[in-house]
Amino acid sequence: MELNDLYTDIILEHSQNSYNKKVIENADITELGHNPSCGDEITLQIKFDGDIIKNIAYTGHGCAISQASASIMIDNIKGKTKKEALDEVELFLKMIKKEITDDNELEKLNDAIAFKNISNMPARVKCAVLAWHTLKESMEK
Amino acid sequence: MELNDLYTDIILEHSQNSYNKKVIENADITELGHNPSCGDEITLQIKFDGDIIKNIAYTGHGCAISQASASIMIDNIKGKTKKEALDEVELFLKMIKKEITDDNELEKLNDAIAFKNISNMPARVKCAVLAWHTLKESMEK
Amino acid sequence: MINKEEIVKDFPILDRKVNGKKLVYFDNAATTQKPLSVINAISDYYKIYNANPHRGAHTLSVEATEAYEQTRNKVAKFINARSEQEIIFTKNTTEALNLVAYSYVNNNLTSDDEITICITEHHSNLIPWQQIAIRKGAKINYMYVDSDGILSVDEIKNKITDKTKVVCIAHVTNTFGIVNPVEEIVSIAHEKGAIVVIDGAQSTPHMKIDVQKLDADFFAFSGHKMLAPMGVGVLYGKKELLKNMTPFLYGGDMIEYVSEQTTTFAELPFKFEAGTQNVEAVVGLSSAIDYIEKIGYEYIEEQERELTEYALEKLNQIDDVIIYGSKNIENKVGVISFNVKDVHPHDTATILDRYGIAIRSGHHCAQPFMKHLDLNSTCRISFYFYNTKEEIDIFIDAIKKVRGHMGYGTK
Amino acid sequence: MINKEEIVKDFPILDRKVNGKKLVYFDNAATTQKPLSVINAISDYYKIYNANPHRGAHTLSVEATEAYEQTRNKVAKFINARSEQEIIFTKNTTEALNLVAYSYVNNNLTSDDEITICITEHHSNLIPWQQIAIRKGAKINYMYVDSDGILSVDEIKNKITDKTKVVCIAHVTNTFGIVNPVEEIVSIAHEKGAIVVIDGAQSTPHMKIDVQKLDADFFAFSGHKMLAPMGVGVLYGKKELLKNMTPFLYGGDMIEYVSEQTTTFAELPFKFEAGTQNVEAVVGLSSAIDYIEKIGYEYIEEQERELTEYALEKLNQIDDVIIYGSKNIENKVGVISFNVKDVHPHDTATILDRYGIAIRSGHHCAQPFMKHLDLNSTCRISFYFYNTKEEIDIFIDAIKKVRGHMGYGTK
Ligand SMILES: Cc1ncc(COP(=O)(O)O)c(C=O)c1O
Ligand SMILES: Cc1ncc(COP(=O)(O)O)c(C=O)c1O
Repeated sequence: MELNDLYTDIILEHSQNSYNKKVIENADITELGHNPSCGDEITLQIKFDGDIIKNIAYTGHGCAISQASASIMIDNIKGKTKKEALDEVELFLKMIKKEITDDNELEKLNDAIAFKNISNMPARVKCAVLAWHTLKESMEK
Repeated sequence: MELNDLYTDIILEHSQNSYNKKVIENADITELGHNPSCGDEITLQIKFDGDIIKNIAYTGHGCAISQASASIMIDNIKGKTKKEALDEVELFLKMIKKEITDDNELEKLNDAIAFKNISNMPARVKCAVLAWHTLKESMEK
Repeated sequence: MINKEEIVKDFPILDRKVNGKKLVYFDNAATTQKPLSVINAISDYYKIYNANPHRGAHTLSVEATEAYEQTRNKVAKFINARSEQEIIFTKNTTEALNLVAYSYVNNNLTSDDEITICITEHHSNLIPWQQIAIRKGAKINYMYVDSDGILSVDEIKNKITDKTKVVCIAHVTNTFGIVNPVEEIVSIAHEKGAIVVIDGAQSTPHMKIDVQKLDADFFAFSGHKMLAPMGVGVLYGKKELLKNMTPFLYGGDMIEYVSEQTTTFAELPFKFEAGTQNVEAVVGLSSAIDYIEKIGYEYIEEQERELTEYALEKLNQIDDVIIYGSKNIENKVGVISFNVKDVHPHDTATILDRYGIAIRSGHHCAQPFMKHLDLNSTCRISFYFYNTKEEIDIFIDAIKKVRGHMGYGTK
Repeated sequence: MINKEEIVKDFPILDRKVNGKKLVYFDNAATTQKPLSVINAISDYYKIYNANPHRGAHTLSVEATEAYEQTRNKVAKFINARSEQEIIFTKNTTEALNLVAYSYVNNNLTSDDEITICITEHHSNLIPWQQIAIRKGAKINYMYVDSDGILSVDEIKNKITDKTKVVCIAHVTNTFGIVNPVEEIVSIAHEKGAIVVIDGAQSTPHMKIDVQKLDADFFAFSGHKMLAPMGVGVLYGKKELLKNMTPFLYGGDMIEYVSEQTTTFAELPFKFEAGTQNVEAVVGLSSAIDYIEKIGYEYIEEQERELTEYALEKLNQIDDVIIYGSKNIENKVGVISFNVKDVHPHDTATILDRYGIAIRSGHHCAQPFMKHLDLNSTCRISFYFYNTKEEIDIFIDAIKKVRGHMGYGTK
């Protein structure tokens, strides 16, 4: 994997000063996710409107991969229902594990397809999935 | 080292039904010595007449080397003074460690010279010195 | 068909001369020899991808981590654990058993409770429980065996009581090679609400292990007794139990958050693996498992049965040899304890060594068992699949000369 | 004069390509690479004399025992212990420190007592003491350092009190490579009647250790950080202390007499070595010490000083690199912590890895210290004598490209 395929423009853009990195007032859910081995931390905040994810944002610190992944995930699921969001998390995790490789199926992941080949960099897989796991945990509670 | 040089006639004789293997009534000292790693045990009993080792015997169990060494030691020191006995123990240990190799010096060890080359069999050194260490411990108390 | 000559060639040490004679290695219960594939796996590790695992983003560290974690996975499958989270790497069986004593029993035993163990246990599966019983003021119950080393179901039922919290038992004994009725023990113990710790040091090298079928709560074994390098052991534990246990060794890599006054710990299995782990030995264990799976347990069991039958038959024909323990081959691995009449086992071992034959003599780390059978010390031979009948012939010839060397009859 | 090219050739892994580039290994504080002589010592062990030590009368066992015990002797001389009875083999530094916690501190600490440690400690020299303090209800006192990582004598005097029973301190820190004033700490601690545990994991590979001169009560280090195989560590302890300690791991080989209800334990050092020991790794440690003594600490220190000076100078010239910790070369080994501005250390490590360069990133198992300095994560390079200035040049070139890859300035 070349560095340019890892640190793509999309990933770099989302990792630097993302508009999704902020605090939400009166959030319904606040969930902390972290990778103890490397110290990355992400706090997701979600505000619902009924079953719809009305607003979602993150704070925290970590590498470009974990930060960009959080921001791209937020773009993807904002405005969706819980069920739709969880389906998308599953799809993302299956892409990472190479259980789904068909581009047509992956299309709905939009920019998150940028992480498709992260399994070629085993040390960074944890960074890419941090936000998605955190979202899943927060909704399954 | 050939087996015949280890299991010499002298050693075999002393190791089988030695006349020194018995219990002494009213012993002044009873001292247990053992090799935990192999389970050999020897109990020395000594009866003094003033400073003189009037009677000494052993009981216990162990390999031919440890049994013969005990019996030969007893032959050597019976009737000697404490000091003479301890000197002989030192001489014996120095022979084992190859610190003294001169046959003239070693002459007074009599039959115990049979153990001279035991250091060529590191696994058996502990067996050869058990009785002598036990004697030393008993007298230094 | 597997070719024995080819197998023997896989083990470089078997080519060695000892005292001018070809080495006959019959001390496999103490530690086994290593095939070239394992030795090369170690060298390759240090020549190609040695690094501290779990800690680095760099390639060597990633490769070392993968090799380490893939072996965990392989071990889980090898003993049929539900999940690789149930596999903890230790330095040997002894550490694995002590981990259970410190991290489980220490927190789950009161002075009203009892620990039940068998009198045949190896010191490593005896002293940890004895000492914790002393510390807690709890009672330690011994299950006794008959003179053949056989443990009866009645004895098991008598000694596992309503107060028993922990039962510790060797799957196979290291003295006589007896296969204990562990499935019965587990079912009786579980009925009484006790957990069972199985010491698999002498079974795992010789028979297919299925921890789920055994329903073991904990199961421990050592790599070095099954072709792997020294320095790696395995503790299997049921996830529910491991999860609730306090850590054992504290240090790097087993943590989540550390602050000045408190620490939270990592998930299973990392919670129990503190400090730099022995990746080399784990890599070697992986290669050892490959070797065992290549030749298969069927071959291993068949070879050992043949060797044991042959050796028992030949030894039986010598008047001055006393064999200890059950001779029932159905219930036994390739371990035989014996003595030569009038000759102390250390002398027998020394004499055999002069003929190039490596056997074990002594109390075999089982003093209470020896006392129970009124034995001081015995000789022990133990086979692995690479041993041959020709080696047994050499051994039998030498055994016949032992008494002669000790001055009985002619030399 | 020692030829650097020859030395580099001794380490087969340094010939390896990573991502198409020559490997530049700057993660030596995590673990060092191994010379061929050590790798061969391991192979030879398994090819020629592998056996369970201390247990057999046969030749292989005698040879394994001799190799093991001669290494103990060599280690005692290497760190100038009074006697080889003061040398205990463990699996790593972490186990050595836990041994002291379980077997000494556990029996010598009450809720009135205090343990003093430094905020810079590696988790392995922090959590064992923190957890035992929690268990005992004792207080744990932190000595703080300045932003350069330097511990002042005033701070030492303030934090070692009349209540302090144990002081734990790294000889050299793994984050900034600072040499702590251990002799001062020992003398202040001893005045107050406290014992001192020195974590020598990061000092022993780089400087001549004299435990008598340090007057350390306990001193621990790992083989794998000084050319030796994984799986062996050393705990040095003063004989008077070790003698009175309870054992740690219970099992085979550490006993005298075992009966059903009680056990008496073996003499030092065997009391602390339960189960089958890792003879292979000990044999490798012996070969590693030979290598170090052959090239000499003078050469090691000189090389590391030159490399560190050179790297600091070059890094200093790059505007976007922030260097942490004291740059005073007199007080420091070859460890440099830094960050590239705006770039997370993991990204820096990943980018450098693409250039074949292995560095470490993260909290370096020192979370409380990172918090103390308000750092989340840093990059760390650490040298050993086989590193070269050419490697530093490659590293510096790559560092200059890091920000470009992350979209700052031109790629
Ligand atoms: C200062 C320090 N102490 C202790 C340790 C722990 O050593 P090990 O992981 O070999 O147990 C390390 C290395 O990881 C260290 O750098
Ligand atoms: C039955 C049994 N349990 C436990 C052990 C201890 O294994 P290790 O010495 O590898 O810790 C052994 C071997 O020595 C054994 O035979």
